[in-house]
Amino acid sequence: MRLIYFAWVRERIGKPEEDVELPAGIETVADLLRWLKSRGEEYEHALQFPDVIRVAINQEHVGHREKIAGAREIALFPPMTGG
Amino acid sequence: MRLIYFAWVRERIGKPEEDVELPAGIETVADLLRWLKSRGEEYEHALQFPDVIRVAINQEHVGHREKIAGAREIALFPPMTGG
Amino acid sequence: MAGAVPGIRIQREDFDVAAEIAALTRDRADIGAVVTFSGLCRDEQGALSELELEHYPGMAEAEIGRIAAEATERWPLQGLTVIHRHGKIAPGENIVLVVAASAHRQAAFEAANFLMDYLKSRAPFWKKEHLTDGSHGGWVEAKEADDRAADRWKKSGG
Amino acid sequence: MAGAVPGIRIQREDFDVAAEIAALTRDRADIGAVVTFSGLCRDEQGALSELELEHYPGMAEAEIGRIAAEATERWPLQGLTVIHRHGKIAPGENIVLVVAASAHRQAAFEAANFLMDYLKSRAPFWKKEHLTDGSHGGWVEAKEADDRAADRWKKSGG
Repeated sequence: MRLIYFAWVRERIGKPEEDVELPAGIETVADLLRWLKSRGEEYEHALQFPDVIRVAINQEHVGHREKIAGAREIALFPPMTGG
Repeated sequence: MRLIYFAWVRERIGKPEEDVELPAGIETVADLLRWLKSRGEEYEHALQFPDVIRVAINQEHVGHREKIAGAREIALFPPMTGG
Repeated sequence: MAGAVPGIRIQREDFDVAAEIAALTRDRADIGAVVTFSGLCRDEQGALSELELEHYPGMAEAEIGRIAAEATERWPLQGLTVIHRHGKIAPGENIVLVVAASAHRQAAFEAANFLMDYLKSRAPFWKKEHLTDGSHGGWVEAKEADDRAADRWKKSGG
Repeated sequence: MAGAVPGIRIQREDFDVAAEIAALTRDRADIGAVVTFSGLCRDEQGALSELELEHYPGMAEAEIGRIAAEATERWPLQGLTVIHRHGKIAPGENIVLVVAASAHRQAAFEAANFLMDYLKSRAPFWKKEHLTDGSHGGWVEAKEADDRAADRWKKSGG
Protein backbone atom coordinates (compact mmCIF):
# COMPACT_ATOMS: atom_id res chain seq x y z
CA MET A 1 0.00 0.00 0.00
CA ARG A 2 1.26 3.44 -0.94
CA LEU A 3 1.41 6.18 1.70
CA ILE A 4 1.77 9.81 0.61
CA TYR A 5 2.63 12.73 2.87
CA PHE A 6 2.18 16.47 2.38
CA ALA A 7 3.31 19.75 3.96
CA TRP A 8 4.71 19.44 7.50
CA VAL A 9 3.74 15.77 7.71
CA ARG A 10 6.04 15.17 4.71
CA GLU A 11 8.78 17.37 6.18
CA ARG A 12 8.71 15.68 9.58
CA ILE A 13 8.58 12.13 8.25
CA GLY A 14 11.33 13.12 5.85
CA LYS A 15 9.98 11.62 2.65
CA PRO A 16 7.11 12.36 0.27
CA GLU A 17 5.86 8.79 -0.02
CA GLU A 18 6.61 5.17 0.70
CA ASP A 19 5.20 1.69 0.16
CA VAL A 20 4.39 -0.24 3.31
CA GLU A 21 3.25 -3.72 4.23
CA LEU A 22 0.70 -3.44 6.99
CA PRO A 23 0.79 -5.96 9.82
CA ALA A 24 -2.36 -7.90 10.61
CA GLY A 25 -4.99 -6.09 12.66
CA ILE A 26 -4.64 -2.66 11.05
CA GLU A 27 -8.21 -2.10 9.91
CA THR A 28 -9.01 1.57 10.18
CA VAL A 29 -7.33 4.89 9.53
CA ALA A 30 -6.91 5.33 13.29
CA ASP A 31 -5.15 1.93 13.49
CA LEU A 32 -2.83 2.99 10.66
CA LEU A 33 -1.92 6.27 12.37
CA ARG A 34 -1.20 4.46 15.65
CA TRP A 35 1.01 1.89 13.92
CA LEU A 36 2.88 4.52 11.87
CA LYS A 37 3.52 6.62 14.95
CA SER A 38 5.39 3.68 16.50
CA ARG A 39 7.79 3.40 13.55
CA GLY A 40 10.39 5.90 14.75
CA GLU A 41 10.93 9.36 16.08
CA GLU A 42 10.27 11.18 12.80
CA TYR A 43 6.85 9.48 12.62
CA GLU A 44 6.26 10.21 16.29
CA HIS A 45 7.03 13.88 15.61
CA ALA A 46 4.77 14.04 12.53
CA LEU A 47 1.85 12.20 14.10
CA GLN A 48 2.15 13.47 17.69
CA PHE A 49 -1.42 14.79 17.62
CA PRO A 50 -3.26 12.29 15.42
CA ASP A 51 -6.58 14.13 15.68
CA VAL A 52 -5.10 16.97 13.62
CA ILE A 53 -4.05 14.70 10.75
CA ARG A 54 -6.33 14.69 7.72
CA VAL A 55 -6.53 11.57 5.61
CA ALA A 56 -7.54 10.76 2.04
CA ILE A 57 -8.02 7.25 0.70
CA ASN A 58 -7.71 6.93 -3.06
CA GLN A 59 -7.85 10.75 -3.25
CA GLU A 60 -11.05 11.21 -1.25
CA HIS A 61 -11.32 12.68 2.24
CA VAL A 62 -12.18 10.14 4.94
CA GLY A 63 -12.61 10.16 8.69
CA HIS A 64 -10.33 8.28 11.10
CA ARG A 65 -12.85 5.48 11.61
CA GLU A 66 -12.88 4.62 7.89
CA LYS A 67 -11.80 1.06 7.01
CA ILE A 68 -8.67 0.95 4.87
CA ALA A 69 -9.33 -2.37 3.13
CA GLY A 70 -9.03 -1.86 -0.63
CA ALA A 71 -7.00 1.31 -0.39
CA ARG A 72 -4.34 1.71 -3.08
CA GLU A 73 -3.16 5.11 -1.90
CA ILE A 74 -3.52 6.69 1.52
CA ALA A 75 -2.45 10.32 1.98
CA LEU A 76 -1.74 11.99 5.34
CA PHE A 77 -1.58 15.76 5.62
CA PRO A 78 -2.30 18.75 7.88
CA PRO A 79 -5.56 20.72 7.66
CA MET A 80 -5.67 22.36 4.24
CA THR A 81 -4.92 26.03 3.66
CA GLY A 82 -5.79 26.51 0.00
CA GLY A 83 -8.05 29.07 -1.53
CA MET B 1 -39.30 75.37 -10.27
CA ARG B 2 -37.91 72.84 -12.73
CA LEU B 3 -39.71 69.54 -13.26
CA ILE B 4 -37.88 66.65 -14.96
CA TYR B 5 -39.47 63.48 -16.29
CA PHE B 6 -37.97 60.09 -17.14
CA ALA B 7 -38.93 56.87 -18.95
CA TRP B 8 -42.67 56.39 -19.50
CA VAL B 9 -43.52 59.43 -17.38
CA ARG B 10 -41.51 61.52 -19.88
CA GLU B 11 -43.08 59.74 -22.87
CA ARG B 12 -46.65 60.16 -21.62
CA ILE B 13 -46.27 63.81 -20.61
CA GLY B 14 -44.52 64.37 -23.94
CA LYS B 15 -41.55 66.43 -22.78
CA PRO B 16 -38.37 65.78 -20.80
CA GLU B 17 -38.66 68.82 -18.54
CA GLU B 18 -40.45 72.10 -17.94
CA ASP B 19 -40.42 75.09 -15.62
CA VAL B 20 -43.63 75.65 -13.67
CA GLU B 21 -45.06 78.27 -11.31
CA LEU B 22 -46.86 76.46 -8.52
CA PRO B 23 -50.16 77.90 -7.28
CA ALA B 24 -50.53 78.63 -3.57
CA GLY B 25 -51.28 75.63 -1.35
CA ILE B 26 -48.99 73.10 -3.06
CA GLU B 27 -46.82 72.05 -0.13
CA THR B 28 -45.92 68.40 -0.51
CA VAL B 29 -44.94 65.99 -3.27
CA ALA B 30 -48.45 64.50 -3.10
CA ASP B 31 -49.96 67.98 -3.62
CA LEU B 32 -47.69 68.52 -6.62
CA LEU B 33 -48.70 65.19 -8.22
CA ARG B 34 -52.41 65.98 -7.69
CA TRP B 35 -52.04 69.44 -9.23
CA LEU B 36 -49.99 68.18 -12.22
CA LYS B 37 -52.51 65.43 -12.91
CA SER B 38 -55.19 68.10 -13.42
CA ARG B 39 -53.19 69.93 -16.11
CA GLY B 40 -54.37 67.90 -19.10
CA GLU B 41 -54.89 64.44 -20.48
CA GLU B 42 -51.19 63.67 -21.05
CA TYR B 43 -50.53 64.40 -17.35
CA GLU B 44 -53.61 62.43 -16.37
CA HIS B 45 -52.24 59.47 -18.38
CA ALA B 46 -48.73 59.74 -16.91
CA LEU B 47 -49.86 60.18 -13.30
CA GLN B 48 -52.95 57.95 -13.34
CA PHE B 49 -51.58 55.86 -10.46
CA PRO B 50 -49.67 58.38 -8.36
CA ASP B 51 -48.54 55.77 -5.82
CA VAL B 52 -46.33 54.21 -8.49
CA ILE B 53 -44.50 57.46 -9.25
CA ARG B 54 -41.05 57.85 -7.68
CA VAL B 55 -39.83 61.35 -6.88
CA ALA B 56 -36.44 62.96 -6.34
CA ILE B 57 -35.96 66.49 -5.00
CA ASN B 58 -32.60 68.04 -5.89
CA GLN B 59 -31.43 64.59 -7.02
CA GLU B 60 -32.30 62.71 -3.82
CA HIS B 61 -35.11 60.18 -3.41
CA VAL B 62 -38.04 61.45 -1.29
CA GLY B 63 -41.42 60.12 -0.20
CA HIS B 64 -44.74 61.62 -1.28
CA ARG B 65 -45.22 63.39 2.05
CA GLU B 66 -41.98 65.34 1.67
CA LYS B 67 -42.35 69.19 1.64
CA ILE B 68 -41.24 70.74 -1.61
CA ALA B 69 -40.30 74.18 -0.27
CA GLY B 70 -36.74 75.00 -1.40
CA ALA B 71 -36.71 72.50 -4.25
CA ARG B 72 -34.83 73.69 -7.36
CA GLU B 73 -35.38 70.49 -9.32
CA ILE B 74 -38.07 67.86 -8.86
CA ALA B 75 -37.89 64.68 -10.94
CA LEU B 76 -40.78 62.25 -11.52
CA PHE B 77 -40.14 58.75 -12.81
CA PRO B 78 -41.28 55.12 -12.70
CA PRO B 79 -39.68 52.56 -10.34
CA MET B 80 -36.08 52.14 -11.41
CA THR B 81 -34.81 49.16 -13.40
CA GLY B 82 -31.05 49.67 -13.41
CA GLY B 83 -28.35 47.24 -12.44
CA MET C 1 -14.73 54.92 7.10
CA ALA C 2 -11.31 53.42 6.47
CA GLY C 3 -9.42 53.75 3.24
CA ALA C 4 -11.33 53.19 0.06
CA VAL C 5 -12.69 56.11 -1.96
CA PRO C 6 -15.21 54.54 -4.34
CA GLY C 7 -14.72 55.07 -8.06
CA ILE C 8 -18.06 55.70 -9.81
CA ARG C 9 -18.49 55.94 -13.57
CA ILE C 10 -21.60 56.32 -15.71
CA GLN C 11 -20.64 55.77 -19.33
CA ARG C 12 -21.78 54.57 -22.75
CA GLU C 13 -18.62 52.55 -23.38
CA ASP C 14 -18.02 48.97 -22.33
CA PHE C 15 -15.66 48.20 -19.46
CA ASP C 16 -12.72 45.80 -19.00
CA VAL C 17 -13.06 43.76 -15.81
CA ALA C 18 -9.37 42.80 -15.67
CA ALA C 19 -8.27 46.45 -16.04
CA GLU C 20 -10.63 47.52 -13.25
CA ILE C 21 -9.31 44.79 -10.92
CA ALA C 22 -5.72 45.77 -11.80
CA ALA C 23 -6.44 49.44 -11.05
CA LEU C 24 -7.51 48.52 -7.51
CA THR C 25 -4.82 45.94 -6.72
CA ARG C 26 -1.70 47.27 -8.49
CA ASP C 27 1.39 47.86 -6.32
CA ARG C 28 -0.16 46.80 -3.05
CA ALA C 29 -0.19 43.61 -0.99
CA ASP C 30 -2.96 44.31 1.53
CA ILE C 31 -5.80 42.98 -0.64
CA GLY C 32 -6.63 39.30 -0.21
CA ALA C 33 -9.97 39.13 -2.00
CA VAL C 34 -11.51 40.78 -5.04
CA VAL C 35 -15.13 40.09 -5.97
CA THR C 36 -16.53 41.35 -9.25
CA PHE C 37 -20.13 41.34 -10.39
CA SER C 38 -20.88 41.85 -14.08
CA GLY C 39 -24.50 42.31 -15.12
CA LEU C 40 -25.20 41.41 -18.74
CA CYS C 41 -28.08 42.03 -21.13
CA ARG C 42 -30.05 38.80 -21.32
CA ASP C 43 -32.35 37.59 -24.10
CA GLU C 44 -33.48 34.02 -23.66
CA GLN C 45 -36.27 34.19 -26.25
CA GLY C 46 -34.18 35.72 -29.05
CA ALA C 47 -36.80 38.48 -29.46
CA LEU C 48 -34.70 41.35 -28.10
CA SER C 49 -32.80 43.58 -30.49
CA GLU C 50 -31.39 45.85 -27.80
CA LEU C 51 -32.02 47.44 -24.45
CA GLU C 52 -32.03 51.21 -24.23
CA LEU C 53 -30.91 52.47 -20.84
CA GLU C 54 -32.13 55.92 -19.88
CA HIS C 55 -30.63 57.55 -16.80
CA TYR C 56 -30.86 60.72 -14.74
CA PRO C 57 -27.51 62.46 -15.31
CA GLY C 58 -26.12 63.92 -12.12
CA MET C 59 -28.42 61.99 -9.83
CA ALA C 60 -27.16 58.63 -11.16
CA GLU C 61 -23.59 59.45 -10.07
CA ALA C 62 -24.77 61.00 -6.80
CA GLU C 63 -27.05 58.11 -5.83
CA ILE C 64 -24.51 55.40 -6.69
CA GLY C 65 -21.96 57.45 -4.76
CA ARG C 66 -24.25 57.42 -1.71
CA ILE C 67 -24.76 53.65 -1.95
CA ALA C 68 -21.01 53.07 -2.42
CA ALA C 69 -20.16 55.31 0.54
CA GLU C 70 -22.55 53.30 2.69
CA ALA C 71 -20.81 50.08 1.60
CA THR C 72 -17.40 51.45 2.59
CA GLU C 73 -18.82 52.30 6.01
CA ARG C 74 -20.38 48.87 6.53
CA TRP C 75 -17.49 46.70 5.29
CA PRO C 76 -13.70 47.14 5.52
CA LEU C 77 -12.91 47.67 1.83
CA GLN C 78 -9.56 48.48 0.25
CA GLY C 79 -11.18 49.41 -3.03
CA LEU C 80 -14.60 49.77 -4.66
CA THR C 81 -15.48 50.55 -8.28
CA VAL C 82 -18.95 50.83 -9.81
CA ILE C 83 -19.50 51.32 -13.54
CA HIS C 84 -23.01 51.59 -15.00
CA ARG C 85 -23.52 51.90 -18.75
CA HIS C 86 -26.31 53.83 -20.47
CA GLY C 87 -27.53 54.07 -24.04
CA LYS C 88 -28.19 51.10 -26.34
CA ILE C 89 -26.92 47.70 -25.24
CA ALA C 90 -27.23 44.47 -27.26
CA PRO C 91 -27.97 41.02 -25.80
CA GLY C 92 -24.81 39.48 -24.35
CA GLU C 93 -23.22 42.88 -23.68
CA ASN C 94 -22.24 44.25 -20.30
CA ILE C 95 -24.54 46.64 -18.40
CA VAL C 96 -23.03 47.08 -14.96
CA LEU C 97 -19.85 46.25 -13.05
CA VAL C 98 -19.09 46.23 -9.33
CA VAL C 99 -15.57 45.48 -8.08
CA ALA C 100 -15.03 45.15 -4.32
CA ALA C 101 -11.57 44.57 -2.82
CA SER C 102 -10.89 43.69 0.80
CA ALA C 103 -8.40 41.90 2.99
CA HIS C 104 -10.95 39.13 3.55
CA ARG C 105 -13.36 37.36 1.27
CA GLN C 106 -16.63 37.74 3.15
CA ALA C 107 -16.45 41.56 3.19
CA ALA C 108 -15.79 41.62 -0.55
CA PHE C 109 -18.68 39.23 -1.30
CA GLU C 110 -21.17 41.05 0.91
CA ALA C 111 -20.25 44.53 -0.26
CA ALA C 112 -20.62 43.57 -3.93
CA ASN C 113 -23.94 41.83 -3.24
CA PHE C 114 -25.25 44.84 -1.28
CA LEU C 115 -24.19 47.24 -4.04
CA MET C 116 -26.08 45.25 -6.67
CA ASP C 117 -29.27 45.04 -4.61
CA TYR C 118 -29.22 48.79 -3.98
CA LEU C 119 -28.33 49.66 -7.57
CA LYS C 120 -31.33 47.63 -8.75
CA SER C 121 -33.79 49.40 -6.51
CA ARG C 122 -32.32 52.92 -6.08
CA ALA C 123 -30.09 53.91 -9.02
CA PRO C 124 -32.07 56.13 -11.45
CA PHE C 125 -31.88 54.00 -14.60
CA TRP C 126 -34.74 52.70 -16.74
CA LYS C 127 -34.62 49.97 -19.37
CA LYS C 128 -36.66 50.01 -22.57
CA GLU C 129 -36.78 46.99 -24.86
CA HIS C 130 -36.42 47.21 -28.63
CA LEU C 131 -37.48 44.00 -30.34
CA THR C 132 -36.01 42.22 -33.36
CA ASP C 133 -39.30 42.69 -35.28
CA GLY C 134 -38.78 46.46 -35.07
CA SER C 135 -41.42 47.07 -32.41
CA HIS C 136 -40.96 48.41 -28.91
CA GLY C 137 -41.29 45.83 -26.18
CA GLY C 138 -42.01 48.61 -23.73
CA TRP C 139 -40.36 49.62 -20.49
CA VAL C 140 -39.04 46.84 -18.30
CA GLU C 141 -41.10 46.60 -15.12
CA ALA C 142 -39.44 46.84 -11.74
CA LYS C 143 -39.51 43.57 -9.82
CA GLU C 144 -40.84 43.39 -6.33
CA ALA C 145 -38.16 40.75 -5.67
CA ASP C 146 -35.51 43.44 -6.19
CA ASP C 147 -37.06 45.62 -3.50
CA ARG C 148 -37.17 42.66 -1.14
CA ALA C 149 -33.53 41.88 -1.94
CA ALA C 150 -32.56 45.43 -0.96
CA ASP C 151 -34.64 45.26 2.21
CA ARG C 152 -32.60 42.38 3.59
CA TRP C 153 -29.67 44.79 4.17
CA LYS C 154 -31.70 47.05 6.45
CA LYS C 155 -30.23 47.07 9.92
CA SER C 156 -32.72 45.94 12.50
CA GLY C 157 -31.05 48.10 15.13
CA GLY C 158 -31.86 51.24 13.10
CA MET D 1 -27.93 19.03 -13.03
CA ALA D 2 -28.67 21.53 -15.77
CA GLY D 3 -26.15 22.83 -18.24
CA ALA D 4 -22.81 23.88 -16.93
CA VAL D 5 -19.82 21.54 -16.98
CA PRO D 6 -17.32 23.10 -14.58
CA GLY D 7 -13.85 23.94 -15.89
CA ILE D 8 -11.17 23.09 -13.32
CA ARG D 9 -7.50 23.99 -13.70
CA ILE D 10 -4.56 23.54 -11.34
CA GLN D 11 -1.60 25.46 -12.73
CA ARG D 12 1.58 27.38 -11.91
CA GLU D 13 0.78 30.23 -14.31
CA ASP D 14 -1.26 33.29 -13.52
CA PHE D 15 -4.78 33.67 -14.94
CA ASP D 16 -6.62 36.43 -16.80
CA VAL D 17 -10.00 37.17 -15.22
CA ALA D 18 -11.39 38.94 -18.31
CA ALA D 19 -10.42 36.02 -20.58
CA GLU D 20 -12.09 33.54 -18.21
CA ILE D 21 -15.31 35.60 -18.12
CA ALA D 22 -15.23 35.90 -21.92
CA ALA D 23 -14.79 32.13 -22.30
CA LEU D 24 -18.03 31.56 -20.35
CA THR D 25 -20.15 34.34 -21.87
CA ARG D 26 -19.05 34.48 -25.52
CA ASP D 27 -21.75 34.01 -28.18
CA ARG D 28 -24.63 33.54 -25.78
CA ALA D 29 -27.34 35.78 -24.35
CA ASP D 30 -28.74 33.63 -21.54
CA ILE D 31 -26.28 34.83 -18.87
CA GLY D 32 -27.38 37.82 -16.82
CA ALA D 33 -24.83 37.72 -14.01
CA VAL D 34 -21.17 36.80 -13.69
CA VAL D 35 -19.49 36.81 -10.28
CA THR D 36 -15.74 36.38 -9.99
CA PHE D 37 -13.69 35.85 -6.87
CA SER D 38 -9.94 36.39 -7.02
CA GLY D 39 -7.87 35.39 -4.01
CA LEU D 40 -4.54 37.21 -3.75
CA CYS D 41 -1.38 36.68 -1.73
CA ARG D 42 -1.49 39.21 1.10
CA ASP D 43 1.40 40.62 3.09
CA GLU D 44 0.40 43.47 5.37
CA GLN D 45 3.63 43.45 7.42
CA GLY D 46 6.04 43.48 4.47
CA ALA D 47 7.83 40.43 5.93
CA LEU D 48 6.72 37.90 3.32
CA SER D 49 8.98 37.12 0.40
CA GLU D 50 6.69 34.54 -1.13
CA LEU D 51 4.16 31.85 -0.45
CA GLU D 52 4.91 28.34 -1.60
CA LEU D 53 1.77 26.38 -2.42
CA GLU D 54 2.07 22.62 -2.21
CA HIS D 55 -0.79 20.52 -3.55
CA TYR D 56 -1.83 16.91 -3.98
CA PRO D 57 -1.77 16.34 -7.75
CA GLY D 58 -4.74 14.33 -8.91
CA MET D 59 -6.73 14.77 -5.74
CA ALA D 60 -6.68 18.59 -6.08
CA GLU D 61 -8.45 18.39 -9.45
CA ALA D 62 -10.78 15.61 -8.23
CA GLU D 63 -11.79 17.36 -5.01
CA ILE D 64 -12.37 20.76 -6.66
CA GLY D 65 -14.34 18.90 -9.32
CA ARG D 66 -16.57 17.35 -6.63
CA ILE D 67 -17.14 20.75 -5.00
CA ALA D 68 -17.87 22.38 -8.36
CA ALA D 69 -20.29 19.59 -9.33
CA GLU D 70 -22.15 20.12 -6.06
CA ALA D 71 -22.42 23.86 -6.84
CA THR D 72 -23.93 23.14 -10.26
CA GLU D 73 -26.50 20.90 -8.58
CA ARG D 74 -27.43 23.47 -5.93
CA TRP D 75 -27.63 26.57 -8.15
CA PRO D 76 -28.77 27.05 -11.75
CA LEU D 77 -25.43 27.94 -13.34
CA GLN D 78 -24.66 28.57 -17.01
CA GLY D 79 -20.94 28.36 -16.41
CA LEU D 80 -18.39 27.71 -13.66
CA THR D 81 -14.61 27.95 -13.77
CA VAL D 82 -12.16 27.31 -10.92
CA ILE D 83 -8.41 27.93 -11.26
CA HIS D 84 -6.03 27.27 -8.38
CA ARG D 85 -2.34 28.08 -8.69
CA HIS D 86 0.50 26.16 -7.05
CA GLY D 87 4.22 26.81 -6.66
CA LYS D 88 5.78 30.09 -5.52
CA ILE D 89 3.55 33.15 -5.40
CA ALA D 90 4.69 36.65 -4.46
CA PRO D 91 2.65 39.14 -2.38
CA GLY D 92 0.06 40.89 -4.53
CA GLU D 93 -0.15 37.98 -6.98
CA ASN D 94 -3.20 35.86 -7.71
CA ILE D 95 -3.72 32.50 -5.99
CA VAL D 96 -7.21 31.36 -6.89
CA LEU D 97 -10.07 32.31 -9.21
CA VAL D 98 -13.72 31.31 -9.22
CA VAL D 99 -16.04 32.48 -12.00
CA ALA D 100 -19.77 31.69 -11.70
CA ALA D 101 -22.25 32.62 -14.44
CA SER D 102 -26.03 32.43 -14.11
CA ALA D 103 -29.22 33.97 -15.44
CA HIS D 104 -29.73 35.69 -12.08
CA ARG D 105 -27.39 37.43 -9.69
CA GLN D 106 -28.15 35.64 -6.42
CA ALA D 107 -27.26 32.21 -7.82
CA ALA D 108 -23.94 33.53 -9.15
CA PHE D 109 -23.07 35.21 -5.83
CA GLU D 110 -24.00 32.20 -3.71
CA ALA D 111 -22.26 29.63 -5.91
CA ALA D 112 -18.99 31.62 -5.93
CA ASN D 113 -19.16 32.14 -2.16
CA PHE D 114 -19.87 28.44 -1.56
CA LEU D 115 -16.98 27.42 -3.83
CA MET D 116 -14.53 29.59 -1.92
CA ASP D 117 -15.63 28.31 1.48
CA TYR D 118 -15.28 24.72 0.34
CA LEU D 119 -11.97 25.30 -1.44
CA LYS D 120 -10.57 26.79 1.77
CA SER D 121 -11.53 23.83 3.91
CA ARG D 122 -11.42 20.86 1.49
CA ALA D 123 -9.06 21.47 -1.45
CA PRO D 124 -5.70 19.72 -0.78
CA PHE D 125 -3.36 22.74 -0.85
CA TRP D 126 -0.93 23.91 1.83
CA LYS D 127 0.79 27.26 2.10
CA LYS D 128 4.31 27.74 3.39
CA GLU D 129 5.72 31.19 4.05
CA HIS D 130 9.18 32.29 2.94
CA LEU D 131 10.24 35.52 4.64
CA THR D 132 12.19 38.49 3.29
CA ASP D 133 14.98 37.85 5.82
CA GLY D 134 15.60 34.46 4.15
CA SER D 135 14.02 32.39 6.91
CA HIS D 136 10.97 30.16 6.72
CA GLY D 137 7.86 31.56 8.34
CA GLY D 138 6.49 28.05 8.58
CA TRP D 139 3.30 26.50 7.34
CA VAL D 140 0.19 28.67 7.41
CA GLU D 141 -2.25 27.33 9.99
CA ALA D 142 -5.79 26.46 9.01
CA LYS D 143 -8.37 28.79 10.47
CA GLU D 144 -11.28 27.48 12.43
CA ALA D 145 -13.30 30.34 10.93
CA ASP D 146 -12.87 28.73 7.50
CA ASP D 147 -14.40 25.48 8.75
CA ARG D 148 -17.31 27.39 10.25
CA ALA D 149 -17.75 29.27 6.96
CA ALA D 150 -18.02 25.96 5.10
CA ASP D 151 -20.44 24.58 7.69
CA ARG D 152 -23.03 27.26 6.96
CA TRP D 153 -23.72 25.62 3.58
CA LYS D 154 -24.75 22.30 5.14
CA LYS D 155 -28.34 21.53 4.40
CA SER D 156 -30.37 21.17 7.55
CA GLY D 157 -32.77 18.80 5.83
CA GLY D 158 -29.90 16.34 5.18
